[in-house]
Amino acid sequence: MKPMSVIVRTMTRSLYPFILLFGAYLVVHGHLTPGGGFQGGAVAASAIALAIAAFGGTKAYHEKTLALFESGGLLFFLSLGLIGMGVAFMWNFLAGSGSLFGDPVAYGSNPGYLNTAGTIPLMNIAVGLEVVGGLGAIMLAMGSYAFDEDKEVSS
Amino acid sequence: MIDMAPYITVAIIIGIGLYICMFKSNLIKIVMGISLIESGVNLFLITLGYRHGAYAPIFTMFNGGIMTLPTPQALTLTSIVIGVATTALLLAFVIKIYRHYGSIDAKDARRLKG
Amino acid sequence: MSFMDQLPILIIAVPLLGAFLTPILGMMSKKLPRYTSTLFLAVSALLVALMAFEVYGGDGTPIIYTLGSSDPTPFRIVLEIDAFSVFMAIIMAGVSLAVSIYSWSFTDKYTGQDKFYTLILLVVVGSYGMTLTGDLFNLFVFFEISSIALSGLVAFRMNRGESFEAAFKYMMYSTLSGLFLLFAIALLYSQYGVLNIALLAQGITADGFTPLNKVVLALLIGDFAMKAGAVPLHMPSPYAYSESPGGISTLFMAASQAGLYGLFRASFTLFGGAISSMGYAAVGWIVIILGVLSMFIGVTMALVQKDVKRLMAYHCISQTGYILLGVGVGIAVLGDATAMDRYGKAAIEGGLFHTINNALYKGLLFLTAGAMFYATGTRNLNEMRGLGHNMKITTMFFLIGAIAISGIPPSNGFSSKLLIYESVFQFNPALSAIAMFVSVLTLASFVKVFYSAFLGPKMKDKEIKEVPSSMIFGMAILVAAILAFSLFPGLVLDTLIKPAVEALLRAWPIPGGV
Amino acid sequence: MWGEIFTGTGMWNAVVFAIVLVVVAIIVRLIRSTGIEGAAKREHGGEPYYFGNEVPESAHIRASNLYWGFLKTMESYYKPLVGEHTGNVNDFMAWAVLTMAGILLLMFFM
Repeated sequence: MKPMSVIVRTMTRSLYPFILLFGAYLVVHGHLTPGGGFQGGAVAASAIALAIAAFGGTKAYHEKTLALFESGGLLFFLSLGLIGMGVAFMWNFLAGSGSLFGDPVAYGSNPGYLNTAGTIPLMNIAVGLEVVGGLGAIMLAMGSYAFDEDKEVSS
Repeated sequence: MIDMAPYITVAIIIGIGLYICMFKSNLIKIVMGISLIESGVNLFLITLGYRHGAYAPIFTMFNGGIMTLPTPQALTLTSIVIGVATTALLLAFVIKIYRHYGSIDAKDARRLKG
Repeated sequence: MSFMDQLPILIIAVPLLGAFLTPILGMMSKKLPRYTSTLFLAVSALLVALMAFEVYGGDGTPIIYTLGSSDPTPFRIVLEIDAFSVFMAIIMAGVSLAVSIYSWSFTDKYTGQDKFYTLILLVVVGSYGMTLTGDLFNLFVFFEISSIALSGLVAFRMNRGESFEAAFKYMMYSTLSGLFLLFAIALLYSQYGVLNIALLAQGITADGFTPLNKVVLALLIGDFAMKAGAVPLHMPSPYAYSESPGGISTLFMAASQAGLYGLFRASFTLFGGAISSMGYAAVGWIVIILGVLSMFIGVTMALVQKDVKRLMAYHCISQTGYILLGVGVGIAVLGDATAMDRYGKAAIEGGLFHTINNALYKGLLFLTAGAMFYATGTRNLNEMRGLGHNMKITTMFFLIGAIAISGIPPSNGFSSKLLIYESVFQFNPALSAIAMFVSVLTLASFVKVFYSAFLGPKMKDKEIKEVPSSMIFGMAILVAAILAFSLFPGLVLDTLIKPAVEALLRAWPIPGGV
Repeated sequence: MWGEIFTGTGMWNAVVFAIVLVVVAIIVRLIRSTGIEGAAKREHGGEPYYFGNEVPESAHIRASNLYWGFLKTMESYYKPLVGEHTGNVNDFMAWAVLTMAGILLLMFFM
């Protein structure tokens, strides 16, 4: 398929980082506001979809990188669960510890402090990475079908 | 009566989805039918946790009063994630069937029978 | 907390870890994934064995594991494991190990082996999760994991359109059944506000069979029967079985038995209290009707097939019918204590014994069918003959499997079928007669396969060789289990089956004792 | 003990059966050993008898032609049954919904 018009391509170029940024925001603030790993990851993956549609090809992306994102994110998630095994699988060992994301959660209406909730933000980041990888791979596969590229994406 | 509206909507959406799955022969439409059923079930789950005039279940924005149940929303989110996976997989299969058979009609995609 | 306390989650976490490591390892070397994934499966099988010792050695109360906290409450994600859960997990552990070893040489010709083994591990995760969880929603999630991974495996041979067609049909069906399951869970949640099976069972027992609960149970039976492939909900499974590559048919069957797990869990642990207090036989009869239909239509459809794997797939449906018949009789007499003691327990024992036997001999037969395909390059029985001349070991394995599935003494199939015949005879003689007739037809159709594929003059146009040793080894695992089960049915029944039946009939304790 | 199962009305012992099977096999072997040594290894020894001619390829009946009589007799049963497995996704879905409805009906009216 041919690339889309110059207007679309220019807009895509300028919007692309902001979509990724918004996705990252949703991921990182998952424990404070609606959002989280999957939603943020899906938003970020939509940037990939936009780029594929606007530039008419999937050559800018490598399937291997995305696959690495996918397995790496899931491994990170699972290892977070396994580290908590001292008490129970998925035990929140960082909450209230005072270290990374370890501040106690304030009660009542507040603007939300990022440095709380223990392993939950870390897990959100892991899931976000996984979803970008997974959905990106789906976009890539579908894109290469749609544009009839000879490269066969097998994920 | 107005309380029943979501449930009626759920019934209608699931009914339409089942109708499409049973009577439309375009494979893409069948996938859309499955997606509709899924949306109906998700809507049902969400409706279960809803209370009139309740807050959204966000801890930092909450100061007294009633909150809607967060559990059904978590369940819905999970089922949406699963739905994305199934829909993507089904559509990929449809594309591949089209590649091999040259048709996305359910009446043609039946080399396996008997 | 000690290592033994963490066992339940490790059984699920180890294959999951393997599934995510496999693609990364696959980037390094093409052959590495097959060995590492087998290693992960072996480790999880070992963990299942340890778990089995713990559960079977205990006093029968389920082991409860809470995720994310050391104090159990029913509102957290809870794993609840009794003898029946472990029983189903043992089946999956044994079968998956045999399948992964068998696939070493079978997948030699294919690309994308890392994905193949990732999907196998995910199917195993789904089955373990379904059997070990104490939470209905988790059951749904693992149900979908196993369905999605399975349909990915069915479509693994990407050069054939038929494999995509079969995968699409199977995926449609499993998605629909998953949505029915979710709807049933939502209906239960709307009434009781919890998802924990033990708490739900308590609420349902107190309420009895309200119309809403009837709808829930109908939906649960329907969608688990879809997963297990009972007639008339079997439609896509023969095609999916026959199109999946090699050993995957075996894995497929073991994963379908997780559907049987769900069905039995729903009708005993979840609704058992309500059924027995109200003496409600309709549930049992629905399961019996599904069972008899599966048995009869499955075997008669198998007789006319000429695709060897599809023939075996129809037999798989037919054998599922036996299991449903046995356990269905048990459900039907759940409210009748004297009948339960006289023949109900024996019927459930027969059903569960048949579940593990079916996994063994049906798994073996699917593997031999894969070997036949590997050697000849076709699944069409019309184009095969005289394989027995060169494939002596496969022929012998096929014979053992065929004898076992037809219920010829002294095979393990005979033991479990005898239990089903005699107990069902006391419930309703006609059902028992149908079961015996189906057994005859099973033998007839396996005689057909044996005659047309293994006997006769050699094939002229092809040089037939015995399959590689890893495939033989995979089959030999199952053969050894079949022989052991054949010789010592009493031992298996006493140590493995009876505690599982007792666990099914007993109500689950609520986590944290609320 | 290990080989025994009790079904409530009867019992079955696999070990005894296996021992009997082995004994019978030994007896069969003994009877067979009274025959002429190496008869099967002679010229045409193990081959089937086909009117003194060479066994043709077509002597092996293909899988589709086995049980022809049975299938011919049961044609009125098989025709609708095989015809119902259309392979059409729409029909599959219809079967699923119909069965679900059937289970619901049985649940309410039985």
